[in-house]
Amino acid sequence: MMDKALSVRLLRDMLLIRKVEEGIAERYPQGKMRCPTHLSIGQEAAAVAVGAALETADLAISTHRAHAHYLAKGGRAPQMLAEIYGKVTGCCRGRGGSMHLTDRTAGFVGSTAIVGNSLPIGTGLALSLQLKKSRQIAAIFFGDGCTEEGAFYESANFAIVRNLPALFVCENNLYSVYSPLSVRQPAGREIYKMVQGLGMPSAIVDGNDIDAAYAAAMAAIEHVRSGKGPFFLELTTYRWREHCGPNFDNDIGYRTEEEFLAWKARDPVASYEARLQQQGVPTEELAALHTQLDAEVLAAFEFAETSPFPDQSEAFSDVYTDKEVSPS
Amino acid sequence: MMDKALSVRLLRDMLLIRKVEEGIAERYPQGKMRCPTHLSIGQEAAAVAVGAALETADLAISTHRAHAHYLAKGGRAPQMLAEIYGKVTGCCRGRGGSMHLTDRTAGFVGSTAIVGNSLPIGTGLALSLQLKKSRQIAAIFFGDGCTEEGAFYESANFAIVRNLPALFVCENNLYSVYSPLSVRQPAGREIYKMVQGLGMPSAIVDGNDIDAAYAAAMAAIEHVRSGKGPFFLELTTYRWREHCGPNFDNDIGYRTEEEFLAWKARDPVASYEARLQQQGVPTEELAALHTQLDAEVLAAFEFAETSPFPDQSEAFSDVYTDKEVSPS
Amino acid sequence: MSRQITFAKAINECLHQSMAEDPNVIVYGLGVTDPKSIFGTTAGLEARFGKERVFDMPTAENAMTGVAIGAAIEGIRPVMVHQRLDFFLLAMDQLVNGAAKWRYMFGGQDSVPITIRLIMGRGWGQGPTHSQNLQAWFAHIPGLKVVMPASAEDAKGLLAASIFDDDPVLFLEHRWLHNVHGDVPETLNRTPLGKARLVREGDAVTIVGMSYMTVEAIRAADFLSNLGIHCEVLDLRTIRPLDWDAVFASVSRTGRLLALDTGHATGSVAGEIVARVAMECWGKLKAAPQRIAMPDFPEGTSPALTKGYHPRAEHIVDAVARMLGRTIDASPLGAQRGYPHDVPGDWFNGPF
Amino acid sequence: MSRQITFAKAINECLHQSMAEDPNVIVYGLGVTDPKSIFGTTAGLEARFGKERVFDMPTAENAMTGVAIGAAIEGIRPVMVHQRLDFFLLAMDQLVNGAAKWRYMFGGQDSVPITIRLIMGRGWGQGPTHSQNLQAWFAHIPGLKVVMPASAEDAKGLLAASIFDDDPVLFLEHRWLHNVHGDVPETLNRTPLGKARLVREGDAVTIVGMSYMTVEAIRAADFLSNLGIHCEVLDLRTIRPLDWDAVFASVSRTGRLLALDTGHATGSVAGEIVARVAMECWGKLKAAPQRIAMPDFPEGTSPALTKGYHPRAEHIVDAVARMLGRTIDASPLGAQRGYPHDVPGDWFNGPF
Ligand SMILES: Cc1ncc(C[n+]2csc(CCOP(=O)(O)OP(=O)(O)O)c2C)c(N)n1
Ligand SMILES: Cc1ncc(C[n+]2csc(CCOP(=O)(O)OP(=O)(O)O)c2C)c(N)n1
Ligand SMILES: [Mg+2]
Ligand SMILES: [Mg+2]
Repeated sequence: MMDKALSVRLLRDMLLIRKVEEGIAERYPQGKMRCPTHLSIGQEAAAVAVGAALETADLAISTHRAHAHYLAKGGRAPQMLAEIYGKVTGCCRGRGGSMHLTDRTAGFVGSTAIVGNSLPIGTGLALSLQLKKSRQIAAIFFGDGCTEEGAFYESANFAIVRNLPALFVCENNLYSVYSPLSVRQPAGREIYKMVQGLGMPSAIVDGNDIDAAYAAAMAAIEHVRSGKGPFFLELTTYRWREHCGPNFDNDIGYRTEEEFLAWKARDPVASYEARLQQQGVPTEELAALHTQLDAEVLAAFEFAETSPFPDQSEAFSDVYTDKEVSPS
Repeated sequence: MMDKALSVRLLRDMLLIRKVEEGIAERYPQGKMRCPTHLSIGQEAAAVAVGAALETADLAISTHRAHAHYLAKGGRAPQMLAEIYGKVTGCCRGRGGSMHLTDRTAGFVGSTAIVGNSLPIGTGLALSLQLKKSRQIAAIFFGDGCTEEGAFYESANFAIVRNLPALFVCENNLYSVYSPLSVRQPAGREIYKMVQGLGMPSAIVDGNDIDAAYAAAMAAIEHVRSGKGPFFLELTTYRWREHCGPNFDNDIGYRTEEEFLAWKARDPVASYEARLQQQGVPTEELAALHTQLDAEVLAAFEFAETSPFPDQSEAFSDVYTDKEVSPS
Repeated sequence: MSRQITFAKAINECLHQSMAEDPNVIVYGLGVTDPKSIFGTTAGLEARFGKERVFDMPTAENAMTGVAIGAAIEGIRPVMVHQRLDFFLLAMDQLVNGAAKWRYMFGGQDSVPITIRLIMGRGWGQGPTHSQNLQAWFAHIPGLKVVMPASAEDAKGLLAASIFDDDPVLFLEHRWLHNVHGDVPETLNRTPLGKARLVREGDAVTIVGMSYMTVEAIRAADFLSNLGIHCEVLDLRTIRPLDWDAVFASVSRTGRLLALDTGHATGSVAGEIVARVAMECWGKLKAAPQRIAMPDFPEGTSPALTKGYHPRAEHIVDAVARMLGRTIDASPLGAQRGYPHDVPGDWFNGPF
Repeated sequence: MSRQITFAKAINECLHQSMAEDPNVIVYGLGVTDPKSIFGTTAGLEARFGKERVFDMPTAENAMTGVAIGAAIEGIRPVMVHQRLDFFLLAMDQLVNGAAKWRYMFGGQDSVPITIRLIMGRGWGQGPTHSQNLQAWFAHIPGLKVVMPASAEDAKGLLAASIFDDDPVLFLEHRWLHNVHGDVPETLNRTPLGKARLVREGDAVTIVGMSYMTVEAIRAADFLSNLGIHCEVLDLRTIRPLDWDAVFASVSRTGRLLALDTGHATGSVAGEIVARVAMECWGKLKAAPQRIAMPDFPEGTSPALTKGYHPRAEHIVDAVARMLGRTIDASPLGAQRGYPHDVPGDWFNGPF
């Protein structure tokens, strides 16, 4: 067993994500969260492994599916939920919604909604850190589909050429929306090996096994932080629910119920909780953790639901930094 | 020695390119060829190896540096020169200039002036051939710099996924304008190996050795034509003159005179001519070839110089196929 | 024969019939073969026409546009689709340096008959990068054609014309139109590109609309009509080529122009229309020409931010009233709508 | 103190001084460190400021734009340069979905202080894809600033303002201006973005220019001045923000507008200016507003095709004459030019 405090922290972070997202799934049909929302349920270990291995001062950036990365990096749940509810207390004051999260206090710089779009930006974060001779690194979270964009290739190439402190974190969940890898990438491709071919060291790890993933993330981060340049970490995992929205959709035909069940049996959160229990973490401690997190999550939803909406005038500001500039 | 007729044909094609381009270099300072012009002098073998190995019905597409590819594929020299002179008899009626060449009778579809731009288009040509169940293939010529564009990566990926009959022909001449590989690509990268990592079979060959290059091209084309999918052929070579324009520029500081001289000593054309002579091709036959080509090239320049310019009204047509459509 | 079907169904039908008519028509794009089939518009195509002609693709918008160009040069008629216009920004090199210029640049010998379907989102949290209406960009580029249907019938007829047009066509589908019903002929007819549709006749003001703004224009015109104010509503259908003759003729009759746009005001197509009318119909104008377009701000995600953001029929009525120097209470128009401001109707419940 | 230097030299000087002033300023782009140093504009930077702050890059325009955004968010002020605007079409996703919207989209907390220098070619065989002037695109996007200097002095002052501006700025350099000389202050002053420059005062017609078209406007105005016709020439300097107050004020004085543009007419910035003036200055206009811009065709490569393609001072004189109902022979203007039509002057002998 790893250090117990660490293990409990990892479990806690995964549980927080799970509970927040189950909370979203439960409430989404109420129609109060009016924005496209991509849940990471089933993928929590990948996010937490990297998020926990990073330091708070490290920077991170992500994609449309960013809740888990934001929370794992230390982003505040109430502000995230308020954002999804479109409230002025949201991390973007309601301007961005679920796909645009930011918490600068936690080093979570942002997430964007265009596939591949945040990869060059994350690479630029790394460039700024290098220029400032900082020991911080920049972590760039993305999915398997992102690696099909030219932006990925160009970012990776530049990061290698300039030896940037960038950690590329690829969560391979086998699908891009409803499209399997087979219609998008060469048969038999192993993404992390392809990246080695580009000249970037890489590794692959079971993204549903938090201990293994955390160890891999620590090694990857150590590589990057020590000035050896960028590193690519692929984490295999699986999204349980539909691409966008709260439902299960194994019935609509793009994947099988069996495939889903096989992955669900490898629930990264429940399996880890069971492992910790086995390894001697007292049941009461775990129960207390649940109670505490449930309260925290409930309070976060409460915050989001009761926060005010932005004033309509907020639709018409902040396009330019200089307030004097007339936007038209 | 290869088949003699073939060898003489290869020499002839290289000599034609060399003579045409030396002719351009000589006349360029007169200011009558008023468009950016990128010469391939020093790189003829790479173009001819592939051009000669392709069938006329095969399609080809290229970049800003396209003269050699156009001629090697069988494009007509007079129409190319007329295009460079901006004449209405040019292959694009003067609209495109040196960077936009086309000769559909020779299967040379086009060349474009934006780095990487013609790669996806060539991939689309291959898609059309596959859809038509044709035995033709599409050859895509480009430089080492092009492989830095996301468009290259995306094209290669799609060509592999759909098993397209596309031959990717990369002339690695070490530079992109005045930029050496070191500021653009990871140290130690071997482009053809990187491409294998993407999942496309590839090979590398000395692009200044026409026999070796031709054999490699034949093997690559056989692979593609037989339905095994795309292939990537890297040819190492060197451009003698400045990136754009007629002059030598080893003095300006981005590369050394020694480097240039070492490559010049490996002149693909002169060395091949010497080899053929050694191998018994009669001196008179070679002399006759020169005489004939000189006359051909002179006639081509004559054609270009004496052809009329397009009427000014041609600036204002052909934006839409449908002549009824008002363009504004 | 015609019957009532939706805009989305009309597109689907057009694709089926076009593919049946011409074996060179192919359809591809992210999700065209998935269970959601691009809001139903590509349903059944793969099953009927096979995996060679109908296929999903890598997330690689730039190269896949070039692939369409290359195939088109060699006789294929690709129809590519993007679930949001915003994604297509990755492909501007291929579109503008390639497709738009190919024919001109190579001396007029090859055509590039591609059709690119772009869906434009609005409301319900689409937010800054899933809601852009950049038709002004495309309309600025010589060599491109830009189609913006407003009705189910036009969706079918204009898409057919686009697919069989020999030049690159951007076919812009407003997401708020996919469920609009209309009389659509069962046969595959090609509605000519470049001919506007006179939707309402009138003498008061010429209202020029496109895509979803035509729907709002009709609501406004019908409301005004009940008050005895008859506006002419012209649905542009295509914004390049744009039917200037129809615009000028109408303005010559009414003496007043109100140009609508689904895009940001500054640099909008509506602005171009105002400019041309000012330049060409100077002597005929009785009042300053006007336009109504989206604000010069991104669309926010929160419903609170879209509430006052999009101009609607009420604003059109207000503008017409101002141009005529009258006072009209347009508020009943807003009150009529029985669903939230951020959806096109009851049928839409997110997420895309 | 000021002295005569070229536009290109002014840019170089501005980069040197800006980098010296602020260690967060970095400069990169294809060729910035090569012997030609982007027409001399980046000369000496690498030697003086080092390889970390001044560097060449892979041919990867899209990602490299995102790199600038990321660095800018974290306090760097990147200056990126492209030898042709046309190459930058690869980066529209990063520009429009990223840079332009970042501040708005993330609730106003982070700024993106990037400056992107784009050079626009013309004539001497630049052809369809090395000659585009797409300022209308950029000016249509909320969140972007668009700068188009016309003089050496402004090249320096506006570039300084751009670099130290906290928002994304597109700095458009017309290739025909790089050798223009002007009085340029030695010190680094920031010329405010959004303030037009009154270049000639007059009462006949307001001529609004930008970038190279201001040069032609001045030629025309001076020619007309000799005939007793005094036009007001307004150099916009920046087209977003655009100094509407100055435009409206001038048109209010003259009652006549001639808007010039270096881009294609349809959907041009000049069109937007015509539209706004028609909407806002209706009562002040004495004649239909007019515009002169590039034709709605790509620029051909052959000198024969560019001969009648670009509007010049003669055409401005003709338009002014028409607006005033006079007949003026503008041909002396053409005859004055002692060099071919496809170059800006004797100094230019290709290829770029
Ligand atoms: C450029 C672009 N193309 C398409 C989309 C639509 N889209 C949104 S999410 C997504 C899937 C991306 O898959 P992946 O990167 O594997 O992430 P996952 O959803 O599996 O986490 C797609 C295609 C988009 N947002 N941007
Ligand atoms: C997108 C784009 N970026 C930059 C340029 C400028 N440019 C023209 S040719 C060239 C060099 C390309 O190098 P490579 O592909 O190796 O071809 P080579 O010139 O060596 O044959 C560059 C950068 C361009 N035309 N297009
Ligand atoms: Mg995925
Ligand atoms: Mg090269």
